[in-house]
Amino acid sequence: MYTPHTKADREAMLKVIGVEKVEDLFECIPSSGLFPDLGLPEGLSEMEVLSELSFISSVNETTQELTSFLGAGAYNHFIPAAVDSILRRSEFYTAYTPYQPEIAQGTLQAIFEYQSLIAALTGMDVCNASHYDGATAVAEAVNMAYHRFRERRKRIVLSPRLHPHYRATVHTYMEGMDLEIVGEDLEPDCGTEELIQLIDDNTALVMVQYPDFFGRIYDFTELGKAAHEHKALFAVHINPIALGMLKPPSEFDADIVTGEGQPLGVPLSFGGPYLGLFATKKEYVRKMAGRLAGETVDTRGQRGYVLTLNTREQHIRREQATSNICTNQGLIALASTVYLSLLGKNGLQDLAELNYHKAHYAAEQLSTVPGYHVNMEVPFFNEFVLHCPVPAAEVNDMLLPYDILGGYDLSKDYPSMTHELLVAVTEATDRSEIDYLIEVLEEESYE
Amino acid sequence: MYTPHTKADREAMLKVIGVEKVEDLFECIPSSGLFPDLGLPEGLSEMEVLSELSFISSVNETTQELTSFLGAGAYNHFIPAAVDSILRRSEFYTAYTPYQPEIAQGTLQAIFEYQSLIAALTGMDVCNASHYDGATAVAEAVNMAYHRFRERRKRIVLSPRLHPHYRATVHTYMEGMDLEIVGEDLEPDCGTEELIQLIDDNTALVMVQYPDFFGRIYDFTELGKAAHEHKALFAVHINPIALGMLKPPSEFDADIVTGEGQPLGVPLSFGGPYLGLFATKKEYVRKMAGRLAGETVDTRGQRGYVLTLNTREQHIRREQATSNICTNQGLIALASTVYLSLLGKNGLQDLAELNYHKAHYAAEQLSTVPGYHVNMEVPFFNEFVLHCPVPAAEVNDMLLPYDILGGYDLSKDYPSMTHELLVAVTEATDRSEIDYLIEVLEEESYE
Amino acid sequence: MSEPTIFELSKPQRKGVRFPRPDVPESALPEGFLRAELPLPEVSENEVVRHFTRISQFNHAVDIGFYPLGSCTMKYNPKINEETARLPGFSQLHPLQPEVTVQGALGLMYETQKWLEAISGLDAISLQPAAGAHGELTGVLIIRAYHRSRGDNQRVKMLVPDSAHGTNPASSAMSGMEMVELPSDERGNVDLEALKTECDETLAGLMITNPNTLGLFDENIEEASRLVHEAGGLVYGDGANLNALLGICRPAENGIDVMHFNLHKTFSTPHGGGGPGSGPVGVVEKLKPFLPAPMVAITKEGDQDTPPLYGFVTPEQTIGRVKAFHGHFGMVVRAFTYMLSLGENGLRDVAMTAVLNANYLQALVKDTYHIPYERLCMHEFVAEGAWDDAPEVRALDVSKRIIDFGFHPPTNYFPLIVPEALMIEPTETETKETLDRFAETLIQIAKEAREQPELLKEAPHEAPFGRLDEVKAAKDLILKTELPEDYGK
Amino acid sequence: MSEPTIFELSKPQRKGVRFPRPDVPESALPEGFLRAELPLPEVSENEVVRHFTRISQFNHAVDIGFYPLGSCTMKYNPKINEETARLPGFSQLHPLQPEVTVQGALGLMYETQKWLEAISGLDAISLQPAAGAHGELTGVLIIRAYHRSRGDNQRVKMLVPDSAHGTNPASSAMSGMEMVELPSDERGNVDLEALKTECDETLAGLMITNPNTLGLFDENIEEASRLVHEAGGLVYGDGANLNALLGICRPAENGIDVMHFNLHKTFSTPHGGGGPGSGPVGVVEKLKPFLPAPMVAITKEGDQDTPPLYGFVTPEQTIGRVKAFHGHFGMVVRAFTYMLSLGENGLRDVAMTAVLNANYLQALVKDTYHIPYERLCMHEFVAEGAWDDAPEVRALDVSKRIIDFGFHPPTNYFPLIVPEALMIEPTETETKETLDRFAETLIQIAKEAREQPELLKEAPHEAPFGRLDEVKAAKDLILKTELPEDYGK
Ligand SMILES: Cc1ncc(COP(=O)(O)O)c(C=O)c1O
Ligand SMILES: Cc1ncc(COP(=O)(O)O)c(C=O)c1O
Repeated sequence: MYTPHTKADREAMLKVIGVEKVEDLFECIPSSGLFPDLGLPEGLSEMEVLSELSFISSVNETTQELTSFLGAGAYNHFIPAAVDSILRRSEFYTAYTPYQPEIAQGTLQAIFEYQSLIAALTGMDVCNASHYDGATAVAEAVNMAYHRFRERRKRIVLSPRLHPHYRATVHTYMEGMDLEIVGEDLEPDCGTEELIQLIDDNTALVMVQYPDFFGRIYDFTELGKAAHEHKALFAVHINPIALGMLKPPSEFDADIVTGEGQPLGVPLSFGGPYLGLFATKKEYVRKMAGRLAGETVDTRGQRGYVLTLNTREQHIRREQATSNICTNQGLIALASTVYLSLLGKNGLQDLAELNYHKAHYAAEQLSTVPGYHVNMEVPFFNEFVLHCPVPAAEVNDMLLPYDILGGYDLSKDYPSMTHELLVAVTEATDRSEIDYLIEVLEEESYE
Repeated sequence: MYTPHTKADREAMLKVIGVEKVEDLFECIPSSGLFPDLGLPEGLSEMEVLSELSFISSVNETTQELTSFLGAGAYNHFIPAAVDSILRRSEFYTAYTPYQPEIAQGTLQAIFEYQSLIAALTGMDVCNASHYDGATAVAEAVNMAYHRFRERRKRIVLSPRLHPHYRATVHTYMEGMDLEIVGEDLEPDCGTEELIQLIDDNTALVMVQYPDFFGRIYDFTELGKAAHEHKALFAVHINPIALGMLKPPSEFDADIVTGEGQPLGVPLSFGGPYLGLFATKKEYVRKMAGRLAGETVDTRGQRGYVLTLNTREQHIRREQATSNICTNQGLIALASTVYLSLLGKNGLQDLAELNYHKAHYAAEQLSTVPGYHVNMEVPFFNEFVLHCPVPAAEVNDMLLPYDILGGYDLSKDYPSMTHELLVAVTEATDRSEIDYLIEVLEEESYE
Repeated sequence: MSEPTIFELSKPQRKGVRFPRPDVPESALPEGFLRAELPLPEVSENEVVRHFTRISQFNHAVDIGFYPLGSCTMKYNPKINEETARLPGFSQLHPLQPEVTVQGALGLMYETQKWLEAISGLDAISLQPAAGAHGELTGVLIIRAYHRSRGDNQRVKMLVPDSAHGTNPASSAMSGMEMVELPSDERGNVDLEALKTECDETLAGLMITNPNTLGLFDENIEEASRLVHEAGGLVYGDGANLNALLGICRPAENGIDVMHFNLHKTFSTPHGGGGPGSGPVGVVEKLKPFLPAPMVAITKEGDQDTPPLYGFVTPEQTIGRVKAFHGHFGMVVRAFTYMLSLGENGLRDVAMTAVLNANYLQALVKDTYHIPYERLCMHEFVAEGAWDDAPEVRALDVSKRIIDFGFHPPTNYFPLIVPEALMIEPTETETKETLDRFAETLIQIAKEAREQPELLKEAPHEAPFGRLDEVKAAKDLILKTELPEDYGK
Repeated sequence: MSEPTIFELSKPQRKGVRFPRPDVPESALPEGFLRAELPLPEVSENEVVRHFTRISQFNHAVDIGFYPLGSCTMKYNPKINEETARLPGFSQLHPLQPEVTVQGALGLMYETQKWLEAISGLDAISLQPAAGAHGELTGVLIIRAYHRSRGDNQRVKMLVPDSAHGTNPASSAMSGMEMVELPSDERGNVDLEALKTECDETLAGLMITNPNTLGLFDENIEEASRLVHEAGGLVYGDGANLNALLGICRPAENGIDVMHFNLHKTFSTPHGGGGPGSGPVGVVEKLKPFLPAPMVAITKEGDQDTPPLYGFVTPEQTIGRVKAFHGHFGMVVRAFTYMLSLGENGLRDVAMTAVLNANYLQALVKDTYHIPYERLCMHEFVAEGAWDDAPEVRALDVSKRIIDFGFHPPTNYFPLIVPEALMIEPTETETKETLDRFAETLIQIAKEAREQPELLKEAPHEAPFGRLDEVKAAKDLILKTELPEDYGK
């Protein structure tokens, strides 16, 4: 299909190689299974493929067609058109890792700017060129902390309100390391004091989410202090949009900041590809995994960028490397770079506040529906826990025929939270959608 | 919205200019109507604009959603994804006419290749860089012929099966020229002999369509000869897809070839922007309107291209210019260039034959429906006239609730053809869509 | 640097895009009508994409840098416009669909007409014309039809100032009018005395560009209109420079009877390397019946519960069709998107900033480049690119040297009334920093013109191509790739 | 050439994209939690777009020209894939939507699993891993879990050939395994004797790349697998080089138990300047229970009238999650589009042409560049970029000089077992003409290496940038734009 040779080409080439037919090139392969019948269909023309894929896609119901209050780690935000118009430049998307900096300054400068923007947003010193997603960034934070203490400290304190998928990923990643992972079994509603009590001198890392999985905003100053008192590292997982208004985690003296970058101009796309943000303090830069672009000059005196500190990486250090990451989320990091550049300081701040106001409006309105309740005591950002009069799954089932995705059923991860729905509201949620939800809930009252 | 100045910028700039406020720059304007209230709404954010436009667009029913047999000068063809991916390159779409060839070789080479491709397809010597659409290309052909004879020959012979919109456009364009336009009132079914009889020594141009407005294919050899016997010019308007299989009009000794380029990779877009193809013989190149790219070399010996023969154009000749065209259809010409490059010789031929076979299948099947009839005697390409048992408008009205666009009601342009529908079938029409149409017609039988 | 043509990349049997085999029985092909050869290139998709991607990089463009091409309003083309125009609900509509199936599209066209009316003060708009020149032809034909409808068949004289764009005289001529050129006065306005002498019973109208091509608001516009109207003529406004007037004043109030808009200038639709444009025409009440067909109107008023029904209508005394179907809809969607984004205040801000930018740039360079008509300018200004003490250097050389600094040169040699013209239109989307750098560049080049003129004569040095031999191109007249005899057999 | 950073383009109060004012009452912001400064740049949309457009042109890319970066399979990325992945029905799905609302997406994932099974001969596929290395970690964790499930806790030794990619040893180490390096034999195959000595009861498995990183089909693969299996170990296949084997042979039939696929290599999803990739993992029957969660399965069989119901399931003894949600769905859509386009024969044609191209290129240059393991190669080959009679020149210099001819250099210094390695993978989408030009270039450079070595040492000459100072970068460690104190206040 995409192979260009004519018959004459093929013959001329075989002659140069000195074999008779292309099949002869495979003679070193055990002949038993050679040229198997795969039982796959014939290829389709582009026109047929598009029509097939359009059909498949039309079977799905999208977040545009539905009224969606789903968040829980992936958010429906507006993406300015300029983002995709840059991503579609094939100089970016059909290049690979910038191994040859002389012909990859576009990619390298974009990475450098990405590092700069994420560092500025989080308040950290350095940021790597990305991890696969929020979950793997968190796992790499644990991995980094573990190696930081030369594998001697075995305790990892994780907040129960760190995204359940992230915690699960930590377990998978660290399975072979014999760690003691604690904190997850605390009451979902526990305070930071309870986490503080778990920190000891065997603790490598204390990690929380900000805003947390329930959307809540806590002050982690004391927690950071407590971790540092035990010389443990302190890590904070962030929602980058929230940092448009909230104090950066550097103010809690975080050693590592991770984040899910999807809200920064990346489509929901059924869960991926997303973007793992990872930043740390300068002192830990050599412990950090992932690629890094650094500023330098070329032979002509021009400012330019190269991948630097490669000696940390697997292709040099091999089994001594802390992480195996190679291909990362380059293009998605570029999306977030363009997105942050377009919004800029004021845009991101306005956006964060808009999310905040909409979520609070929704929470207040929901609290007025008989049987429903939102705890407004603890500050929250664009997501909150809705206590329902019946099991959350029932509410969701009831809402679906109205084309409403009510939220995330928390009992899936927190067995005690049977009646709790995690509701997300962003700038993409119209007031009328919120009002529609309220209307339906009132109509379908359980009282 | 898209203006970048900060307050400080603005103040510094005003100072340099030496006025106090921006309003002062407009003091030369009669103060009566200055800074009027336009009664227009406030601007919207990108997010709101997108949602508004998405809503408006969703009110329409598209040719994808409907089963469409509409053609009549605009055709629903498949467009390979690579076409738009090139058009989206802002080096192309945010540039203008290549006035400075040193920094416009991308555009210039593309025009040169466009000229080459259209010349190759039509068999003509030269092709200009485009007219607005098929209709204006036809009007410019008439205009060129008229000027070719120094405005002395006043008769223009137009086939009644030249697209009605094109003939109407000729009338509008030439309104001030006192021409005698004949042929249109012949029977819609007339033969070329009847056109031949209209040609005299006062005739500047004889013009036909190929395939004609009814989709039919005629041999115009005799007609071309007849025109030339009277020293008149002979022009043929073509459908470029049909030329994937049909003899090029050069074989009829056409002096001018025009065409509607929309089928070459241009979306239907409710009628525009489309693409006016215009080619002629080398001897008439100086009479032809529109831009032309010509090959040359630069000071470094590199092959390159420039706009050439500018002295024909309005910016040099002003009121002596034959045409006033300035902005043309650059990007659409690029679309057709990429499209033809992608399909190439075999692709275009396969496509033409595919259209042919599908249309013939549809015609044959339709002929089996009681009361309906298609004349299969005269060869046709991808469009044909369906004789219906009741007025065509009634058939269309009956089909619409089935989400079928039956075709173009010919009585709109040919009052005698009350029961005739012009039906187009392209590669984008699935066999199942044809069968569905037949099924509905059989069910809703008028017999 | 140079790249083979697509024909040179070809090799017999190579394939790009393919189509499915017929899903219907095959019919006999029409013997005697089939072509023997089809001399098109045969290239793989990969090579086609590379080819066009590579040559694209030879271009300067708005998205690459500053593009102060006077009279062309090379403003930023917002990316959201490109998205809305590609929504399937717009791009996949056949122009002949029943009106009930395209109410969204018709409504959008109707609204665009209303916005343009509000902006111009005119009473009705046709979206049909495909570009500025097409709008001019349409407008002049309307003027002609108006006079004829009143039996004023002798009104065939169209006055066109000497500063006008070439399309103005060409459009008059094309419509069968007689063109008479009017001089400009010493302030760059239309010369009222000369105008008066032409105001007789053969006067069809005046074509005027305001702001004019010197970038100046014609201070005589109202008086000129009055004179023309008094003499029974009509005033045509070339709206190419409307960017200066959005929300500042309404051309109809200055006496304009017919005007075209350039959606590809004022309303941010992209220039596409030469087009497509879109050139809607607006008219005052009395000219409405003559507008080209079809137009969009409300064919059934709506009420609280039902939206209005939109449809196409034909004005009673229409000049007819000026093209097939109904205008460059795709461009109208982009312009409408832009207008909605800006709103009333945004539109006014466009004009104010465009004028601010032009005056700022003029102020920075006016001591170095002679400005023949020095006044506060509107959205652009015209400078002379030549100096007595640099006799070898011409405006073209200045332009070519500008290329070396990463900018697109200004428009050269237009308007014709300014010798060695450099027509500079910065537009409102440029930053002060860009304007400062451009001014510095111009000042440096003026210095080089005296001290190192060869730097200018041999420029550009930094572009992918050096100066191209235009004489050779016109002499050799190679207008297509010449193919070998057996190509495509 | 160089371009300011986005921070340097900033000016306080400038705005790019804006958001609407709240359409709800505003709530009090959480005092004490608000940040004092937000040091982000402030740039207009026009300037942002220009900035990224301009820097993009500094890049070489597949769409610009030949990119024979060994081990990376830089094939053409079909444009249709980019369209299908952007269909709203795919791009606008939340990962946690109820399964009934995403049956199309789940069905597509299921079908992709089936295609990959058919291609590899493996029995089950997880689409979760995000890239090749991620797939490796997943696979090694599966091997570990398998042994532990059988009480074989002592099986912690993972054998990795010395020719392996760095991710292989790193992945073993990350999973807590002990890595033992295996030498290669004189034909570039895994050394069977060395392997035998490691086959004891601590053996967890062997990680093997086939074709290996020399571009050679490992002739010992079946014997090696047999030995490992006999010793109770499992064989992990690094599928990075699967492009050579599509429809040629099935890795499972050579004894592979676990393997990852690189959708961003073999299945044409774009490399994105470094990612995202997608690294599905396939396993034989007995390893199915250990696959990461969740996987897509048919949860209710369909019949003639109703399609099957797809849903997520958790394998019983799953190693758990390896990331959030369920894989790089956007990449899966692209790969599925590609597979549908090619079909069975098209896939086979890919492998045959990739191998033909590599052998052709190898044949053209092998007299000029030493090929340490000279055999018929598969999809790539490794040459040495150094000569005894050109002592100053290193492979890096050859690579930099290649840039001057408009090509991307091969992979340098990998595999480690070849000194001064140039690893060349042309891929199947390149024309003979391109391969010929590249071979000529390599031959010319070999000549220059002797005659004008400084041409190589100082290369590139024609790129937008000269060689960059890597030592300085590592020393200064400037990893972000340093901002003035008051930035963003
Ligand atoms: C002043 C003026 N009038 C008319 C035109 C013609 O407009 P168009 O090129 O859209 O036909 C132009 C084009 O540049 C112009 O500058
Ligand atoms: C042989 C081989 N194995 C593994 C990998 C790692 O794959 P990824 O970069 O997708 O993580 C690579 C990457 O280039 C490779 O070449």
